[in-house]
Amino acid sequence: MSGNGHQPTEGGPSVGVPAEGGPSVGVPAEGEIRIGVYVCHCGSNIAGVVDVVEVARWAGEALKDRGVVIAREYRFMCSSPGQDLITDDIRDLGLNRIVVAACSPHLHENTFRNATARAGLNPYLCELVSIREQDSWVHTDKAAATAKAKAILSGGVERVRRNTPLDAIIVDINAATLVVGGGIAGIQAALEIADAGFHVYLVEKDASIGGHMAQFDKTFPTLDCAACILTPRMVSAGTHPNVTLLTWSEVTHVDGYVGNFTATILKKARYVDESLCTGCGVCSEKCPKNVIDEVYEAGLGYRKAIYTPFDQAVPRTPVIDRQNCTYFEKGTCKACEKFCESNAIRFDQQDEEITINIGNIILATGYEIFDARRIAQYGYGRLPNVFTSLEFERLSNSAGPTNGRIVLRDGVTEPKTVGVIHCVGSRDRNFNNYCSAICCMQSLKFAHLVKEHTGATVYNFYIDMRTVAKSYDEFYQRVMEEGTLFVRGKPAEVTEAGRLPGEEGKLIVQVEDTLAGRQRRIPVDMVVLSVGLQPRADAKELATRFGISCSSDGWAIEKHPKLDPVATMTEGVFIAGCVSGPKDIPSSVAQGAAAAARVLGRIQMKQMNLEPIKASVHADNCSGCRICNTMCPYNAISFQVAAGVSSINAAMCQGCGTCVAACPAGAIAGTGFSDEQVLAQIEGLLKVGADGTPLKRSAFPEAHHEPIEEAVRA
Amino acid sequence: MSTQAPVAPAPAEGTAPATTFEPVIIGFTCNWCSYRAADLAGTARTKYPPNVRLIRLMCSGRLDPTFVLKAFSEGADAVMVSGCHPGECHYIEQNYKALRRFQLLRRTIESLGIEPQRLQLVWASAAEGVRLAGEIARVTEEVRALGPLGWPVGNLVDIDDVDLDAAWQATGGDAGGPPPAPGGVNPDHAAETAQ
Amino acid sequence: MERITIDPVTRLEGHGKIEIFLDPDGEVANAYFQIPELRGFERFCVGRPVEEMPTLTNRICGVCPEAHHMASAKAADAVYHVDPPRTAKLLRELLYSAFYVTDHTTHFYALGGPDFIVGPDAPPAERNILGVLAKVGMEVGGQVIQARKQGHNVIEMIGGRKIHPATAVPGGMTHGITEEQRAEIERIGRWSIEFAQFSLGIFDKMVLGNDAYKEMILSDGYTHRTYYMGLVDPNNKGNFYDGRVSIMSPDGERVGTYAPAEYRDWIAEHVEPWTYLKFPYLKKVGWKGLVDGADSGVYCATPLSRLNVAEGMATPLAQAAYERFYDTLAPKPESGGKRLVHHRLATHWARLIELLYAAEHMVELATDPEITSPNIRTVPTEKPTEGVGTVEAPRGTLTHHYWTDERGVLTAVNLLVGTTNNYAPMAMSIKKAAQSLIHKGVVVHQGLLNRVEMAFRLYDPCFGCATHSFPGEMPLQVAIRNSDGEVIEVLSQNC
Amino acid sequence: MSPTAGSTGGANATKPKLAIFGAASCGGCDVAIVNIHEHIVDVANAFEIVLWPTVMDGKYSDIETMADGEITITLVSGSMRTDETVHLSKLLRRKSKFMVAFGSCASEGCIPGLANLSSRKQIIDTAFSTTSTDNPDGIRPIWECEVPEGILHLPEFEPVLRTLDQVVEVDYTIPGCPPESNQIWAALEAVVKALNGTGPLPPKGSVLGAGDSTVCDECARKRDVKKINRFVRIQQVAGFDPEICLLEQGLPCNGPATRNGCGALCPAVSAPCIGCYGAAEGVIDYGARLMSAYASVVEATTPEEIDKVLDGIPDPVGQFYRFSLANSLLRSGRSAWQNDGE
Repeated sequence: MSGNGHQPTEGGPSVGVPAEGGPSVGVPAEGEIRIGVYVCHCGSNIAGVVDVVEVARWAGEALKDRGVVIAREYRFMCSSPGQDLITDDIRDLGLNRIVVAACSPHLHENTFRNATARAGLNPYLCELVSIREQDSWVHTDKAAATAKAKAILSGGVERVRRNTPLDAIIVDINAATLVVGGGIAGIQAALEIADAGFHVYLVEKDASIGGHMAQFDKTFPTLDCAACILTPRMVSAGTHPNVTLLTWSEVTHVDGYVGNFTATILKKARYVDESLCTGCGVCSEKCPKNVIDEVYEAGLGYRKAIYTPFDQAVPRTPVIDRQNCTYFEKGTCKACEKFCESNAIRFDQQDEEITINIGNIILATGYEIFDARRIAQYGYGRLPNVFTSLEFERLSNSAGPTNGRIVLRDGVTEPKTVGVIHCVGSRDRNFNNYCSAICCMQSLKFAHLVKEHTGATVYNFYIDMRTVAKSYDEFYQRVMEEGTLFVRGKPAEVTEAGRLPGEEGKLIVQVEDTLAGRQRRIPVDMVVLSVGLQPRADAKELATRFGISCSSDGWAIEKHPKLDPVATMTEGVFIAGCVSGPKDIPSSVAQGAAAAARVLGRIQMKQMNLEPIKASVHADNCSGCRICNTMCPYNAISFQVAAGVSSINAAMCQGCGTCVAACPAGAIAGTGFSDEQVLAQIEGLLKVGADGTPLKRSAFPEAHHEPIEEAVRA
Repeated sequence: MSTQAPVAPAPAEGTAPATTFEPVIIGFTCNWCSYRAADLAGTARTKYPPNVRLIRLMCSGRLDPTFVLKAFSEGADAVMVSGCHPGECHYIEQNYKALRRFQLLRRTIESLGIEPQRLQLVWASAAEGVRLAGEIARVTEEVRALGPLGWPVGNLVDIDDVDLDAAWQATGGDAGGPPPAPGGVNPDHAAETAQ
Repeated sequence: MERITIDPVTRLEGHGKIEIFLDPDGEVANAYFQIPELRGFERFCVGRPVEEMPTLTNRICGVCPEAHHMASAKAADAVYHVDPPRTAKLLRELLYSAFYVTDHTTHFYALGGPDFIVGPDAPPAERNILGVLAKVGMEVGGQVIQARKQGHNVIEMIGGRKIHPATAVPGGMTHGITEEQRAEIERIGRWSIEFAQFSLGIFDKMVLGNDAYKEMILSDGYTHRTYYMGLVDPNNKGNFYDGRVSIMSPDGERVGTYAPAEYRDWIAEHVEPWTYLKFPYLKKVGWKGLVDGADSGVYCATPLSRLNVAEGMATPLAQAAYERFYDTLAPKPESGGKRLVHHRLATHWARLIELLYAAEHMVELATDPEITSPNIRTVPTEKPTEGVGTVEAPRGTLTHHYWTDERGVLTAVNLLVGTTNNYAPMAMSIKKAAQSLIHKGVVVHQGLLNRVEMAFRLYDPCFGCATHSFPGEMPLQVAIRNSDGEVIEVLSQNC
Repeated sequence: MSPTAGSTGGANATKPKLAIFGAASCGGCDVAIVNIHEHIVDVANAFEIVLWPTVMDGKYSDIETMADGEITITLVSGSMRTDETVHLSKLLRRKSKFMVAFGSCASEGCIPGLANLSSRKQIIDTAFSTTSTDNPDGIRPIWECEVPEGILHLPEFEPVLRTLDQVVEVDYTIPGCPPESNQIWAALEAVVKALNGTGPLPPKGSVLGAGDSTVCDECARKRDVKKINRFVRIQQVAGFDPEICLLEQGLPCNGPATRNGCGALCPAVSAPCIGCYGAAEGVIDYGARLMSAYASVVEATTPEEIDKVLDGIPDPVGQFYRFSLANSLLRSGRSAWQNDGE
């Protein structure tokens, strides 16, 4: 049903038929502005509250002197007959500006721009103003809503008068791609692109690719061995002809814009010549210096001063840990050099800088685990038998420090009772509000592994059990059937202060069992903290380096959280895996592939159109004051010393307009949202008062009477 | 009528007696956050007073203080500037520039006799439709309480009954006076002279 | 009642207008001199930071911005209780002396000169600078233009700009001068000394050599016995930039000498509803209306006044001219002891003596060893409060008085501006001129014009200062109306 | 200069007529014109000067009797402060082909435009109740004042000071307080050329005698990227590096927003540009531009830090609208129009 009982006449022009005087057909006179206004009912979505018929009538009459030649209302402007109204009028009435009053530009701006273009008019001469999301859907007072619709329309009309034809900016796409981060997401992305026949630079800061997944033993819910499924991928990444693997390396600087980036990569010295090293591993064997492995073994095991992080590492080439190498400390030893048959050791090797040109970038830099020490009452770091999930992964890993034996810190005793605490550092106002997504499943996996390896009693302390993905809940059922005990409640503390019989020598988990509705003290031998995921410490610097934005937490922000989850606001920079938030392995892999698909799409296009919403400097008006030079986070603004003026690289410009607003000389113009357009829209919006009548204005006071006669004569 | 019941209890809107002053407020929104928040409020049918009229900018960093002063000079009772939360700008850090300009502009309009509450800054992410609606309601009520600003009309050049063209002819001047500005003078907008 | 309106052409600018009312017998009943303009600096300077005042108050007057710049800077120094380095003071005074040279030169040749050199009865068409040049020769004209040009160059060298200088700030100056500039300024100074002497020569030859003029100078119509005001140094010698304000009674008695900050004990401003300009008067004597004599608080502050309050000039050549001035016009002292000249037309002569002093002083300053020192700023350390700054503007003693909050932002402003001092005397001169020339309703038109404009011009009125609106000099136009107020005749000429 | 022959006919009839008229002004503009020195003769040759009160004769009645548009060019300096100046500006507009807003007062209100921060009553009350004013009865000027002999008229003080273009249509603007003399001659020369057909007539609305950029363009100081973490007031430091941009040294210099043409005289003597040449080409509101520029380069992120830096500008409205308040978008403070005081 439409507003005020008006029945819209389907298709045909209802009101404001061509303004008398104005030519009914044909091309507009030079400079003449001829605007067509189209008010959408959106069924009853708009017409139910806004009197669209009245709005169209008003526009046809009140805005005639503002260039409105025709004003129509129609049931669904986005329908093809609706769009035809526009295209026909452009042809028949010689319209050169279009204003559609309907839904949000974010829905249908392109629809109407395309319709405009089909009729041979530049699409940017069409404006879509929202009288649905911003009016009919949020107001109930019909009169007020109709008045507001008139104001919004008036604003659109004034704005469109100042619109100028714009052409998309075209740039070439370099087919090479940079993937940052050698975890499973990055590896997946790299392989997808490489397999498609395009070159990839895969940069990893550690000595080997593989990421966190390489540290795991089993993966939920299928319990297949992480190494078994990951290693083949690592190897093909390491051997793929289209992949240049750059481990022990970091991206230090990025320049350029979509299709044409330049990245500077710091390749840290390994002190081993990769071209000669066979990866036999004898150097590590002979190295006399044992070092606690904080990274791969999570501090539970040892490595040598020259080492490959783990057996399946890719590449096999070891690195010398300069801080702990006896030679670098004392200038003697060189055991590795002595025993290396291929003479690959290079103590004099230096860091080197590599510069590469690429067209697109995929960031798959992953996450860090929450530092359990921050929750003192759980005693991690103080109570020896409190472990983190990562430590447990290593304990349970057959290739781990205990060869898969789950034991207490003493390295021998098997636990009889184990408590697994969920949501450590997650869903907690004091630390991270968000859910880390993987902890529930990982905790269930731990429970299962403890049972399997030790037969111990396992308690899982959880707030809510979240097992949302395929076969996840089945796994939950299975673990329950295996006899794991589930206590719903967030433990208040873990203590060794036993006071009841049976508590001495144990860790006591103090928890309110919210199902039983009582406080419980549960003695266990081992506590596993299922710590959450958090952004890498350097996430913010990373974001700045690549010109993307991240939330206050530090997770990278997607171009659209639902509709464009692997793209960012910066053209040509994509994200995959945990860099944008906690994810399990399947999602990370899916995102790696998705990002790769986006990049491949770009590569296939060879060229790309950029939105022509750009800023540009009028050199004649620029005084070279350099106020604008610090305005651009994308480094699109540079100062031309010779000419003494600033200039803007259109392709790098993202169109935010901050420099336009900052220029004290008014020398920077911004297309799409020019001063003229915005100021005109302000005027338009304020031509209509709250009651729909013209806004009432007073004049500045003036002297009461004209000067006396003799003053004039003399 | 919209097909479903309002999701939120309607604020003051409509309930106020006809005599109450209805402020007209201009709201500047950022394309990526607050404008989307407004869309979301709409999709969720979250009701708020109809007094705020929104203008979409790409970023709150685009906000030129000229826009705000223009709005006041054109009769707006208040101006609401909104953008992404600090640290969440889609253009990385531009909303900090908006914040600085806002702070300075607010000092200046205060010394011009405009109550600071007539210029408000609201952060709203794309997800905060309800928050935005609430802020609009709050600002509207604050301004309603302040009463109208009603800045007088400027730039009315009163040239009496003088017919300049006649004056030209009278003295053999070529009609029309000085040649028009390049690109054609746009009579109805001062900004046209820009560039 | 018949009314005569003497209506300046600058009526166009809303500047000054004279209304003469005749009684039924056609005798002058009263004459009103109105200043119909106000800009309100006292109001809108409130809220501004004190360091801006030297440039803001420049805009009070484009004819003597240097005077306001200096008075304001001195007031700002006082607000911060800071004493600028000696070099800064020297620079300010040097700029100020150069300004005096240009200003006095312009007035004598373009404005005052015509009366004497061309002659008061010459047709208006010739009574202007061109007429003067015709009389004294074109090359003098070149020198006049050069004097102005050079003066403005010095002002720009020190002040940054030819008009509305920018360099005086609380605690000193923003920038100094180079040795090259100093040398050039010294050269200009020496040139100016000769030019001043040459000008005095012209005055001797053309004016004092002409008995008719002498008679006119001494005539009663141009004589007022009022109090006199001016700045003097510790030796009671005249000074433009600094010193104490001294008051001389019409009888040659030194009524008192006070520090500028005490001005309110000595001066008050009377208000009339028919004009925008206030009438300053001596508080201790009191406001008796527009009358002269020892009982009336009316005083005058002009070159003549400054000579009258001073015991002499601080430079040798000017001192000699000073003595000659009094030997010629006031051989014997007043009862009070000091020799005084009350003949207003002698102001022109006094102005030339000041021109000579300014030129000599320029050279003194330009040759001071410290003038090029880089030490030109003292950074204030004390909390800003209140301060008064006074200089001698060419058209009278100029005082700026500021009050600030602890941030140095102005909370109140009082301005006592040069020309204002002479508002009352000018009004008196006008009335006197009218009375002496209008009898039984018969108006000696041309004479009236001449007399009135000459009465005016000697004060070199600058109502730009006074009302913060009246620029430069004041052309006159007399409209004579019959009793119905219709204009029956219009006479006009420039002063 | 010779006084005008009759304004109609005569030998001068063929020469274009020039009028120079000062409204509420300080006279600096007139002095600046005189300071074109020898060129003043060229002006006298090129034009028949029908009106220049502060320098030569002229009869108001002559203007009255002229035909509409008879004066070729009228230069108006000064602002619209009384009903009389408003009225006379309208008359001159009627009589002139080209109306030129000459100098800051006429084009943007200049320093006296700051009066628009107060009401007419506040301005007059202040002027007539200063500490040294002897005014026990609180006398104020009266537009029509009765004196024993009759009625005296004073032009009425306008509640809001206006610029020339807010009163009449203006063809050209020559900015500056005052305009630099070399620029004055350049502008007049252009018009002269146009009139005798040897040059193009500038488009209506043009700004003459100035550049299209801002003062930095002419400033010799070295400029780098701007990062301001503190604004200093000129008396707070002993001096500034003569080589480096004053704004970068923390001194609020208006150069970046102020139209060029003056030759950057003030920064050259370590004084900040105070903005007398007005806004750059196409800029609608000078103050808004400068505010935006300053704020953009302030190095602070929290409201508290930002405020701390901004405290270095104790008088924002004075800093940003020193010369241009009267022709800014808002034109005045609220009290100027809200409580006229009467």
